Amino acid sequence: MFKKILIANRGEIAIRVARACKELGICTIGIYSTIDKKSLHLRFMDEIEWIGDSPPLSSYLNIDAIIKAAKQTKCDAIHPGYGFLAENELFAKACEDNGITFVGPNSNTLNLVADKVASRNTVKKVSVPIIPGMEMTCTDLNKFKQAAKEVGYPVMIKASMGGGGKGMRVVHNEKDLGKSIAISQREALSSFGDDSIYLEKYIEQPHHIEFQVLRDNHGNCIHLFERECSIQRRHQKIIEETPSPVLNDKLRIEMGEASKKVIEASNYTTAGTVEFLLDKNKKFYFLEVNARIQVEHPITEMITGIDLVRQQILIAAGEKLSLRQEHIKQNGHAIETRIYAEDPDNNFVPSPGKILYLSEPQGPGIRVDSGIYQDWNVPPHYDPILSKLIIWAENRDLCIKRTTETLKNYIILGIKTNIGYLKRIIKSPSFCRGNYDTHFIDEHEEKLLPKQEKLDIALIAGALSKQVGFAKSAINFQKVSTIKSTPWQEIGKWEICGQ
Amino acid sequence: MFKKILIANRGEIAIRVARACKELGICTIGIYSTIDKKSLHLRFMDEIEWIGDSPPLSSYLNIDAIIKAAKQTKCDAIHPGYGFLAENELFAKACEDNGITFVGPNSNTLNLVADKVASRNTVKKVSVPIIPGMEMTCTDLNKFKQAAKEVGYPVMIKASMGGGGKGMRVVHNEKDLGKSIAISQREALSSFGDDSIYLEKYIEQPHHIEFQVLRDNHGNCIHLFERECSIQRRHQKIIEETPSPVLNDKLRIEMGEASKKVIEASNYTTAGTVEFLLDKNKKFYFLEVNARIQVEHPITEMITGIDLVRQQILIAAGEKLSLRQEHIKQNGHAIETRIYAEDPDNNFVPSPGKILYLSEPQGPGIRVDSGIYQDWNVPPHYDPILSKLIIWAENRDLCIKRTTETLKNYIILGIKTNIGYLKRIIKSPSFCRGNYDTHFIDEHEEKLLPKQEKLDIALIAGALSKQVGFAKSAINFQKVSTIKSTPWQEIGKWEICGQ
Amino acid sequence: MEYKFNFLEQVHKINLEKTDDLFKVIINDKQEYNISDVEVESNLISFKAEDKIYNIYCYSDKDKTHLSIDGENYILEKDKTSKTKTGEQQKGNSVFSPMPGLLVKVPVSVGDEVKSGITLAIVEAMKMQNELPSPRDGIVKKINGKEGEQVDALQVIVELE
Amino acid sequence: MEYKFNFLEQVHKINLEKTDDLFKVIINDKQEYNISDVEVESNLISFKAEDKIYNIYCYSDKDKTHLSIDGENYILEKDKTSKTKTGEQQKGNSVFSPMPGLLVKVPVSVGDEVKSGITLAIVEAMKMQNELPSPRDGIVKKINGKEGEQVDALQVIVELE
Repeated sequence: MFKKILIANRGEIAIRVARACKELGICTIGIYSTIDKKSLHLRFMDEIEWIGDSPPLSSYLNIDAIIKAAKQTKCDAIHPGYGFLAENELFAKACEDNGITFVGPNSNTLNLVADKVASRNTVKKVSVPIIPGMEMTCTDLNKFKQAAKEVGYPVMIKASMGGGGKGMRVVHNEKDLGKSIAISQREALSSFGDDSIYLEKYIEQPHHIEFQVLRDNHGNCIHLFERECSIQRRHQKIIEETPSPVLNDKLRIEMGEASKKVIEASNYTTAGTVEFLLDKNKKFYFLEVNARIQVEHPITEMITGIDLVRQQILIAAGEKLSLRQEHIKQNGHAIETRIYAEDPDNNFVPSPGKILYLSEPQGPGIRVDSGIYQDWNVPPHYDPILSKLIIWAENRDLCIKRTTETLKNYIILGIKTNIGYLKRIIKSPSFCRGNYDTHFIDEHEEKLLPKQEKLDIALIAGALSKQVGFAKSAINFQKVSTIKSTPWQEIGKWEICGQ
Repeated sequence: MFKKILIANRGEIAIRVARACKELGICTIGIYSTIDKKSLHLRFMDEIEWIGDSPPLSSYLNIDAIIKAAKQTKCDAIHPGYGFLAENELFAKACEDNGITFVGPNSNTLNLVADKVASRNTVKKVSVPIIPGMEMTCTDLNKFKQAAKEVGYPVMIKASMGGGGKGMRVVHNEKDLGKSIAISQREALSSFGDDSIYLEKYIEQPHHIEFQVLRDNHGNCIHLFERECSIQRRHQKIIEETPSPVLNDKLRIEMGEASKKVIEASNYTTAGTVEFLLDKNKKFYFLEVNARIQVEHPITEMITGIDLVRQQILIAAGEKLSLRQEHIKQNGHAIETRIYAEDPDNNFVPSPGKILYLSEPQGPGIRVDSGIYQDWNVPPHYDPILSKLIIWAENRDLCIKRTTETLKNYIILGIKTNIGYLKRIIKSPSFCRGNYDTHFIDEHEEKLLPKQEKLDIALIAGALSKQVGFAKSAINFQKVSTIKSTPWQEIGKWEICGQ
Repeated sequence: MEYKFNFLEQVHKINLEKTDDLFKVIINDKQEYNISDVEVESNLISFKAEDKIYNIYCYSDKDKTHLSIDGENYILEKDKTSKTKTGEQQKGNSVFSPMPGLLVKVPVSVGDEVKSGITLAIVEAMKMQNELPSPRDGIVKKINGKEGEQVDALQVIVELE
Repeated sequence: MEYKFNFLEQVHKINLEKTDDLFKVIINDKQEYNISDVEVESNLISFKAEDKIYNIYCYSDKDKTHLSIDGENYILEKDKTSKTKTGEQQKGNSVFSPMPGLLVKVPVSVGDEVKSGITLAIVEAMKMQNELPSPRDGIVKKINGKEGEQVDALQVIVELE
């Protein structure tokens, strides 16, 4: 087993990985950019290394600096988390060249699955259905035009190294193609350090359903069932659940087996995700392989009881998978809501800044994977994800109720967040019925606007807080002497001063 | 289903019950004593009622006041939680007389299971082994002496209405009997509002193992496996785990079936616990029925996935149990550690007072059932339980590691707690091997003392905090202008001032 | 006692009157509420309004009161009766960044004639690019900031003549 | 800079000397440490001591510094070099309650002759009864507090002659 792992990430996922390492007795090396000097993830590390200035390209995308830090601290492995360099073959290659184990598939496999065209050809061979599209990534507008014509509009432009909706654009006609390509390229470069993009037929009204797979270096492969990820805004998942409300057992088995075929055909190892689109006729298409641990991995952990990060590390260390397909069961229901620093009531403008008050929920069935703390300044340089709320319950109805109640008790003051927005989605009749596809957000845009129903109450609370804040400053001069025998009561008890 | 439930308790269990109610769409009525005006549990209630002064006898043990509150708020049911009036037949009777459903067994059953002698006779009839002891509760010292002689010293004195170690005393010889009886009576009265006590043969080196049972009004009965509760201090459980490291499958099935027999013979309904002692020869004895939801119920919830409080309410409402014995499985491992406001390094003196800083852990496999918040004053009038840390993991080893790491990240400053002490127990070789009985605490007293290994580090941190605290007050006068473009950074960033 | 708050560009007036254990509240001279059982504990304010209990998390700083009610946040701003310059600018003569971030692109130059709605600047924050459109037809008067530089929230990037 | 703390009745002296980015620390004139990478963020203080990182939660009030290190709490008290009266009392002439609670029983009366170790008072807090033993043989001089009353932490209950 590894002795030391460098965790090449920040925020909640760096903490998640650190936990798994500690439970395996592995020392954790954390890295940070200048602005992340006081970030929460560093508190979970045995050693920390500064790797560059705040912009991602200088730090978390800086392969040289990260490899240098790993060598300096004598790490035997690097866990890349998600985003940043997680699926970057150059990074995996740099690890390999320096004798450091990359916790993920090797650089050849990364290359194969990143090359969506090669990947498609591989998948085709094992008879898994694919979406029609371009046969290579390129920058030539004319080739894009031609490919779009062949598959027919609307089409989807995607970042080759992409994920999380970054660099993705739907294009409805040739006129918009050039502009969308430019934007996609810029976003792809800034998000993944690589501006390759490609084009694919756009499937309308689809469900986005993905399967979690584990495969070891010895050829053992299992899937851990699906995640329904159709609640997306601008191709960015924001709510995921498992089991999917639209799969039946037959389809579930078919898609699970297809996932394993894809993974095996790519000679993929460690943890990976096979993404599918499911159309309204319940026909599924292979979309892509996500060669990393995913943001939404916890819902799979909740219903299978398998620690995916632990498995990922065990496999990277060369161990044989001890799990067998027949032992993996779906137990209960899980929903993840992603808490973002953004303002849903104002076109989702990012909202970095200081967290003035924080109270995270806790209790039965509640898991919070968080990267924040009260008084911390959320920096503007990175992804707006603050934390993930993962709820488990015996069944979907209960899970929805529990998620709703829990979101009400997730308090972040100081910056704008999407908590209220998430609550409105979860409570919407379509979501409750399990009747939604990837267009849910667009179709419900109006209904998801804040109602400000409690504005009067807010105004009353605001006024009272001012009034009482005034009284509060007077508390030092006011002795409470009635309950003499309990001194702490004197400190804590005070009443609203009369006018 | 009920419309409104009054929750006749405080702290974490009141919150636990409120969550279950909300998920069932039931309105929650909270009660509070004078000193509990700002307690956390009130934040989870739809309505709140003051029921008396701070001492328990005036408030949480005040049957009239509670019934009055329930009638005033038009509740159709009362959930008693644990402790206080949870197993008080007079309280259950008062509910029945006022047309309010008591969420628990009816007063006749409570009377039967509270009367440990009648209970023993019932159990005898269905061929479940019992511990030899007195045939009735009484206050006559001579009868105690006689009974003690018959079963032989050491003997155990117990509160009839007891639980949680309150009122329990081991007596090794006749000389100490009188004094112990007096203490037990006082504690029993103050804890349960009833001073009946009785005597039983004391089984040496036993494991305390209990089985969770659910039974509906229609005669359907299931057990949800065991909880190992042998880590006790003064007969007060402090750490519980499931599965028990000492049971094998055969014994587990035998004891599970015995539990159901006991519950059925007592015509017991809702959720109950059948407690056994298991001696060193793996022979088990019926101890008593706990006619309430127990402090340690969450570990059963973690490994079975069944929400026990929800089931308890459903059954009280007359619903049929939808769970079948064959569907209940033990999945993974769970450990609960009880966080108390007490000073383990100073003879476990209670430590009420103000919580100056609080950071509760969170993440995969971590559940915190908490009744506290930062800045709250823990009152001296009630049980010192602050919260419960419940950890789930795939297996016992991992669960122990996760518990250890999580306790390290459970920060409560201002009052003394047993967190360090719990960590020392969990890390001890005997606990890790699963090799312990109810004498663990006594036998390891020396080893569990704090080592103060990090005293130098504490002194350094203390000195640095003073030094830096000085610098901190100067921050208002110091403008940080280097990174002009990120205003929040100016607020958050500051450096140690030079000397 | 009278309080004024700004919420979503509207001013709201709250009148608080204390009588024994009750507060009588009048909002915008219309809506009346009877408030009782007011409790405050560090960041929680709780009260009963028309028989319903509210537990509201609250943080007040100099200019803003941040509130969380049942999962929905409200930010009440101190009413500054005189209209802010920013508000003016937003409507007419300039484009500013709604949040701090990286100025990715300014596709116009001083002197350019621009149409309403055309992109005057692209700002990136938290990996999302935001195109800032021109509020009206006009001519570019001044550009503040260079591509690749950080910009503040509310910093004016392009001014129109 | 020199700091003194009282921990478990012992005084500890800490010398802090700052040189560039390092602190040189000497504890009780003996143990030396080199401390680097000191960071403070609200209630967390972190530093590197001899190549190991420590993240320590910390709350300081007037008299005490509360610390949590790897799950173990340390309370450092401000050193008050003159011995407190309480300390004296504990050793000799009286019995006091170690915590706030309910005075359940005082089984002695003024003028009673008592032996060392005999119970002078029973105080109940958080449902646990604590018997307070006489520190020595003596005669009861004064009893403060009645059965059934609340008592403060460190309140003297029984004084001996």
